Amino acid sequence: MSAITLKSVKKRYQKSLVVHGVDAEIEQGEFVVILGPSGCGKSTLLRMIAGLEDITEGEILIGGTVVNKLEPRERGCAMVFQNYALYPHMSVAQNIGYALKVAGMPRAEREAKVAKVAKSVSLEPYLDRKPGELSGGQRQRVAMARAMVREPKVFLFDEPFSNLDAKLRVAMRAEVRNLHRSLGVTSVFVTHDQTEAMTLADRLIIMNSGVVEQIGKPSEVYHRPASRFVADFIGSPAMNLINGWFGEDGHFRHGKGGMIHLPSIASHVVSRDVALGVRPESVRRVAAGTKGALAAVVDYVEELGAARLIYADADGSRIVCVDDGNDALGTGMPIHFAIAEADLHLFDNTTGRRIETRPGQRAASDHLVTA
Amino acid sequence: MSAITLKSVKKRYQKSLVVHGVDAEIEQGEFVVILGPSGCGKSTLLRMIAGLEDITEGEILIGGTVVNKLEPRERGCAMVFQNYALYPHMSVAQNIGYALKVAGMPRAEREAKVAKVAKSVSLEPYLDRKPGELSGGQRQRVAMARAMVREPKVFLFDEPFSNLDAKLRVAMRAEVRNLHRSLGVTSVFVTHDQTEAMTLADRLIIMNSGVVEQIGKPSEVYHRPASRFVADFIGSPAMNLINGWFGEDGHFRHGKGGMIHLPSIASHVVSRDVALGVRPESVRRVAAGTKGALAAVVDYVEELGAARLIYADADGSRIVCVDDGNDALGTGMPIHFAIAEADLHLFDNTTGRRIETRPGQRAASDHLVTA
Amino acid sequence: ATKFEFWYGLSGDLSERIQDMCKTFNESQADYEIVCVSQDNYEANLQNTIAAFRANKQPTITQISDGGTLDLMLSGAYIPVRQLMEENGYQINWDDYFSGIASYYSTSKGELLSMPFNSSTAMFYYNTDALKAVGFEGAPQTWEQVEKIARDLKAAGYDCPVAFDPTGTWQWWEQFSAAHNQPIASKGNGYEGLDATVEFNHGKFVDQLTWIKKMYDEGLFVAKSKAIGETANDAFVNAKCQMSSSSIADHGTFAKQAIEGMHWDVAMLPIWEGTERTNTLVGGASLWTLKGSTPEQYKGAAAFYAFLATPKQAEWWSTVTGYIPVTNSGFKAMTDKGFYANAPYKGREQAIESLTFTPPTEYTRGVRLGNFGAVRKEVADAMQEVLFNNVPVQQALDGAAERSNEILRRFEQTYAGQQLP
Amino acid sequence: MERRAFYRNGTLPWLLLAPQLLLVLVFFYWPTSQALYWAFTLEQAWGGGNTWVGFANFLAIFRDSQYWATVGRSAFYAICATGLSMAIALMLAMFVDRALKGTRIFQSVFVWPYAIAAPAAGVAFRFIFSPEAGLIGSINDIWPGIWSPATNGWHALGMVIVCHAWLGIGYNFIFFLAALQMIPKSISEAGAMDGARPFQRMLDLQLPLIAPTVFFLMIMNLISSFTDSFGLIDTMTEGGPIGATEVMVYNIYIDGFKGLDYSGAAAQSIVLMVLVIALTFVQFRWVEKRVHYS
Amino acid sequence: MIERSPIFDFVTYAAMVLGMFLVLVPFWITLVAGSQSLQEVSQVPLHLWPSTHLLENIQAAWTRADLGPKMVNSFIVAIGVTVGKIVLAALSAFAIVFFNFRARMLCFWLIFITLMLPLEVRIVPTYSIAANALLPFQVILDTFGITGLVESLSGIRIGLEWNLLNSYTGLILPLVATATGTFLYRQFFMTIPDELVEASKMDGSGPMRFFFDVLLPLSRTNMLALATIMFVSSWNQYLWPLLITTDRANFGTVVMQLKALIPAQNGTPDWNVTMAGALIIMLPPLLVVALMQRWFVRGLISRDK
Ligand SMILES: Nc1ncnc2c1ncn2[C@@H]1O[C@H](COP(=O)(O)OP(=O)(O)OP(=O)(O)O)[C@@H](O)[C@H]1O
Ligand SMILES: Nc1ncnc2c1ncn2[C@@H]1O[C@H](COP(=O)(O)OP(=O)(O)OP(=O)(O)O)[C@@H](O)[C@H]1O
Ligand SMILES: O=P(O)(O)OC[C@H](O)CO
Ligand SMILES: [Mg+2]
Ligand SMILES: [Mg+2]
Repeated sequence: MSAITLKSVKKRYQKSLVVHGVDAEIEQGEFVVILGPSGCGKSTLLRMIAGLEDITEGEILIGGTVVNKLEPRERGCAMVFQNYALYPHMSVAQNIGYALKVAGMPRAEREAKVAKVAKSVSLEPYLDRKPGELSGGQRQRVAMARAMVREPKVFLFDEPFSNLDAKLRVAMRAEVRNLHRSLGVTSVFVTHDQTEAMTLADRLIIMNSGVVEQIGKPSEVYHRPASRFVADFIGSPAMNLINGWFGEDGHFRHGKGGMIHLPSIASHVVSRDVALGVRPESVRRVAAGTKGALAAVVDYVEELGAARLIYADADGSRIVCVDDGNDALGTGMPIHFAIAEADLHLFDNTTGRRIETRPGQRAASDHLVTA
Repeated sequence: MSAITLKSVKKRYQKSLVVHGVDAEIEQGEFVVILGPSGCGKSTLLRMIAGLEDITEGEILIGGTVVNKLEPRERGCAMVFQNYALYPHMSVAQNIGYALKVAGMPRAEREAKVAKVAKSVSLEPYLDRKPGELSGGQRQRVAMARAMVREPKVFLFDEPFSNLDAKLRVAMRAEVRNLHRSLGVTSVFVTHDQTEAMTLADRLIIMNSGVVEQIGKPSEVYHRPASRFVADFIGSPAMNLINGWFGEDGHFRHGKGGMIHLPSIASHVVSRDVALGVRPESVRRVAAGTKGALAAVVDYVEELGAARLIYADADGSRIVCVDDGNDALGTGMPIHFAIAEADLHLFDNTTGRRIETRPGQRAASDHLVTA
Repeated sequence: ATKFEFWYGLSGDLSERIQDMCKTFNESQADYEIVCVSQDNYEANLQNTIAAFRANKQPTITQISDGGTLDLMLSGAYIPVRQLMEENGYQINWDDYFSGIASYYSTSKGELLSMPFNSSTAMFYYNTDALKAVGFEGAPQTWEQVEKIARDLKAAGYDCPVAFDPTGTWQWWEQFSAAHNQPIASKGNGYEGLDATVEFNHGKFVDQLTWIKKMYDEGLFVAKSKAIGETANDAFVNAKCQMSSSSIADHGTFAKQAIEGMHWDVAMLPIWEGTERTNTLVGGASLWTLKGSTPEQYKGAAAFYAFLATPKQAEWWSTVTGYIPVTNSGFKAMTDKGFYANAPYKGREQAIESLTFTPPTEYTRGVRLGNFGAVRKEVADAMQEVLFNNVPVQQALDGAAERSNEILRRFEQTYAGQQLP
Repeated sequence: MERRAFYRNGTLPWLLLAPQLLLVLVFFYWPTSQALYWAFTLEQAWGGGNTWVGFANFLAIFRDSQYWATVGRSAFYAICATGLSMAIALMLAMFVDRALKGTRIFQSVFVWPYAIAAPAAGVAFRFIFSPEAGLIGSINDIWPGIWSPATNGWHALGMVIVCHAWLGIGYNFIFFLAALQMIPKSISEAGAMDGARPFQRMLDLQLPLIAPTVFFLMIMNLISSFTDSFGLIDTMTEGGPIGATEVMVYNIYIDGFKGLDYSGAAAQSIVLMVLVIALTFVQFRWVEKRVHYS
Repeated sequence: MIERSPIFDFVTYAAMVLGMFLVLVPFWITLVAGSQSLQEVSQVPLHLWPSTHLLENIQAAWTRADLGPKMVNSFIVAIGVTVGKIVLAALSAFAIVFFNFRARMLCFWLIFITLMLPLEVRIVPTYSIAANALLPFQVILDTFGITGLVESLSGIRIGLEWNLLNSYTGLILPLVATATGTFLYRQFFMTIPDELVEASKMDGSGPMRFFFDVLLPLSRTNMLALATIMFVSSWNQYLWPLLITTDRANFGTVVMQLKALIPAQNGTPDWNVTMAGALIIMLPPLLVVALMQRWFVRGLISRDK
């Protein structure tokens, strides 16, 4: 039995539908991250699970029970809010213990429990402080302790790190991971930061404008994006997506007269309006004369330190390549790329969905794309 | 003659010295980025150039003239602020034209100029809107147009992209670059985002607590960080910095009894308290038996999509490695690394400065570090 | 024409009469124009006059009631009327003024400081229909009679035998004391020095208030005032209350306002059996000429006073209001004309009778107390304490006396070293 | 953080401030210093002069049991009016803050009393409470004489207090509502997740979080009960019956303007000023401790 | 809102309706009584529904309290005070917030303290200043012997006098100083980001230019809020006009006339006329508040503490 089941869950505000019927199963103990651009409905979905928002249509089940009509307190979820939502007038101990107090737990028992939880997130020295006297990371920890103390069936996180600075974020990420590892509680985590999502998730739910684009493991999502949106959204720098169509001759035509010979793929998709995708790190620079190399012209170069990004123009289509070379490269200089066919992705521009071109997954292949 | 010259510029607020005597020359048409952690005095320095802040000590020259006593408007600088600082009650056109209006330019001439500048940053359709009705990127463009319209001698930018989301930031970065390329105006750009800094700068000024740590080209700064601070600050994931000391036997001792044999370097620095630095992407995994490999134990792994980060423990020192392997790796598993000696950096922990171990620059070398 | 101002403390019907009078004056000559401004009541007029004086914006003439006389005397802010009239060439026979009136407004040497104008005294009004209904003919002369009539009226189903204004210290305290020759304050009611102390907490007023309280508790006296929603005068003219005590000045107003078919009459204040009636105090107000005007304006003021003193004008004033004529000759002339012989003016002569019933005694020539308005308020509060809060009479009056004396001492200290003129 | 963008200009700020400073000096500081002076002298009503008496005026009022009665009455008035008004306003604000459908209409109406002049409200309430007419008068028809603000001091005081409280509802309501709306919604949501029901959330979360506002309003109401009561009392009871509604301000007016005892009134003014200043300072000390959400 | 307990919702509505009742009753009674005839209004218990005599009662009240000219006066005073306050407060707050000079906090406190001591507690001495607003300067000249000096030199005696009693100036001027307004503006000005000031500096504009081009347009809503508050409070002034107008006929305001409307003059308890009068006197500020509700509430909120 799944821990959480979403059955065609919809949410409508006044006239506008912001969640368009989401179906998903979240397993017991799983760490699921909902990822998507701002405004896509992530928070709304999470809040419907929490019971903070009415469900317009569909059903949500937690532990097998339909919770649509249950109050938040009856659902057994705990939530960590973006701005922590700590009670500013209560001490850390009171913040953590409030849920227990409301539940009517005797004082002694409550205090013991608060102390235990506080210890587990290293908050003991601060139990008597008010939230205002804590640093961002400490507050974050109080918010987590407050969620943990209730021993909920489900943890919900709504962009819990978005108010932290970059270094702290990385540290808190590790803490959440450890927490999940040690408690094993089913968790749903909302973020729009893909690094956070990739590094934390057992499985990702990628949303766009209220629609689920893909559900899968981080590597799956990265390596086999189910839609053009996912391909573009995941990965930085973003995947090169070249719009074009396949002729009967097995050539992919793009830009201002560009042609790439792709017979094995072409058979699937002759004549459709498609986008050919390749990750910048899968684009390799080759010497000028290399057989089948894709000729392009350097647009500009961004130095990243460890590597550099080469922005180039191949017959009117922009190609970005991650390069760790060291040679001087200037605007307008010719450059040549090679791309392994196995690294190619294909998307139908009309539906936005992926077109599967080979049955297996990411097989190592050195067959070079030829122009 | 330099466009801007800073001569031992100091800034004191009440008691605390926040800029400790900065010397720098900025060439005509150069794009200089001031980079440093929050609170290090970047903005203060920029604002002293702009004339928004008194100069406590030292001199600033713009175009060869000492400007210490000049009002902002007399210095010929234009500034783009972090939160844009657009006049909320004025339309885009009025915002852009305000400086001209203050300067008493006739209406017709002003309008023509505003239209021209608006066109150059593609703002024509929005000229009648108020800033509140614009997206972040559009506002950013208005702020730039406002700076451009005055045809200043110098552009000053104070973290102009920090309020934008990641995608827009990348796009605006390109726009600023193009702008600079086409106008060729001397620019000083403050940021604490290293990607931004690396990709934009002709030269970087790296600051820390009011002190300039290094001035140099991005690649210089990346490949030959002048101080431990710079080494740690530049690059993500950050450089591995292993504290230790050199014995007379040519071994580097670190952590809980770790030893690395580094005879060529050891000669420079016997017995000093130093930090050995190596970038995560320069740490290579090697097979278990490889000669001279550094043995470590996996701590945890972060999946990044394109690659993964392996956090490992080598005799009590943390080593991070960028790895594009695909094999299953779990906590506690043994792992082996190799590091090219040429990729090593050495810093004096007492002064924080770099210790130069070889005369030349970043020579390709395959001499492996051996334990 | 020279303009000058005259502020007065009357309102309603009486205010309109003053306006008539001012109009007559202005029309009677072309040299001066008097501007008459109502300040609502005597108290407000005194306060506003003071405020204006301090601000140098005072009128040339102001009307100050009996109680404010000492405040004016010590103010140094006035020009004695005698001096004014002499300087402007008017011959006035000052001796012609009723001695009770003159004694109130004159210095100890007998110099009249202000122009007597609207003089009155307290009277007892009664509804003859109601009294007849319980078999009483004529005017009640004694409080014993009043009590008996009240009881009979009550028995006969009259809700309100006597209207009692609990703020009406003037008729119920001061005039009561005068009629019974009781001291209001020591030192001849203050005439002999600023160090006088009040005397109302012993003597007949204590008994009187005790009696009033008894009557009130039995429902024979009914409290009527503005705060309560109906004044005693209104209750009387509407025949809701059958007896009341008020100024003779209201005689004219009553005549106008009494409901149709109601018969009423006026008498001197009752006295207790076995006591000797003495004269009552002159009430109303006099006109003071303030410093700070131009000689031209003073000429105008003098002309105005002279105009008031003309027999024709004095008679008109007495006719349209209930105020009495202020001179012996005036009174004689009107009596001779038979003015008092018939309704509606019949009965008003009793006010003069009351005022002149005996020659003024030490305690009936007037009251010379500083800040007397504040003292009146203390007594009014004491009367209400007794009536509404059941505070014992002696205790209430003692408290009021103590505070009144403090007021007097503060006044004495404020004008330390000054002598009564 | 402290503002750091300033203009530097020697005379301009003084020019800008001059009109207001002049007015304040002439109409506030001068009279106040005058009052201070009078409080130590006996000032003749007609302005003929005065004599220095030191602290005698203060001793006189402090010795006067009636003055203390006035002080006590003011305190009673202040506490009752403040308590009543704030309790009602707080309740209304809490319910309006729930933002149920149609709440906006209620919200607008609740502000209205703010617009009404105290004397105007006084007149209206005087009618409502008038024993022989109006609304409350009806009970005198059932039990004659049971309601009599003209003779019963407590009735009169109660009537004025109710009116004062009513007048304050609008102002208190706005501030309470603002304070409640400043509480991030997520705090309530966190409370809901923690299992607290709405009423419990009001008690445990909202109320403590608006404590600074409660305190601020308490002080403002107390101060207003010293000052705004004037117009009310003057139109409703004129301080009566028997001074039962004479609060400190009204007493100053009665003694000074009506009783012509300028010095006594000045001394009372000084006492009142000290009181108001003290309250204000207490308030400032507290307001510093604002709740910070984040 | 979380939790949709119908019972709690019901309680909420019930409480709000009760509150509405509480707030509206005085208004309603005023309207009802103001529209009844003398006979109707004297009935006990009162009929709680308006009758048809509103206009004639208003007419009666209008003439009895002479409301025509008083209305004009009230409007002159309220508008004068409102405009004055808005202007002075803006100027002062601008100086205090945007200029760095040593005495700025002192000036702020000098103005702010006046908030704590409203007119009511310093009635008597204030009156004498109204009689001669230049008195302080005269005293200063006298104490420093300048009067004597000038007199001995030129033979002219300096007598500064500016009487404000019975004048619009007197009704308006002393009320124009405004701690509340200055405070409100200060609070608002402090929310103006530094960068906006700096941007305008970079654009070359000086302080006054910044004030007019940027600050004033930006504070429009605050100005409206302030205007509402100020209009209401100056319309509702009672004690001050009571004190400084001995000439009620020409300089009285409507609120002062309320007392004149209370029955007692000739014994007829014509509360209907009184209430009709009260109604028209209440109306202008009520309308202003009702119409400006949005800004007014915002303004009060930022007035904060
Ligand atoms: N109470 C509401 N009324 C109307 N629309 C709303 C409401 N709350 C959210 N929305 C809309 O629903 C959409 C989804 O909002 P949601 O907060 O779920 O986005 P999100 O994915 O969490 O975005 P973010 O990353 O910015 O938090 C948005 O377009 C938002 O404007
Ligand atoms: N007006 C001021 N008064 C006192 N200290 C100040 C002032 N302005 C800045 N500082 C201090 O000077 C130091 C440098 O500030 P600055 O704003 O230049 O930092 P920064 O490098 O721009 O940081 P950030 O990246 O956060 O903008 C900080 O420690 C700051 O606290
Ligand atoms: O009503 P009057 O004018 O007779 O005056 C009554 C008393 O004298 C007032 O002090
Ligand atoms: Mg969200
Ligand atoms: Mg900065």
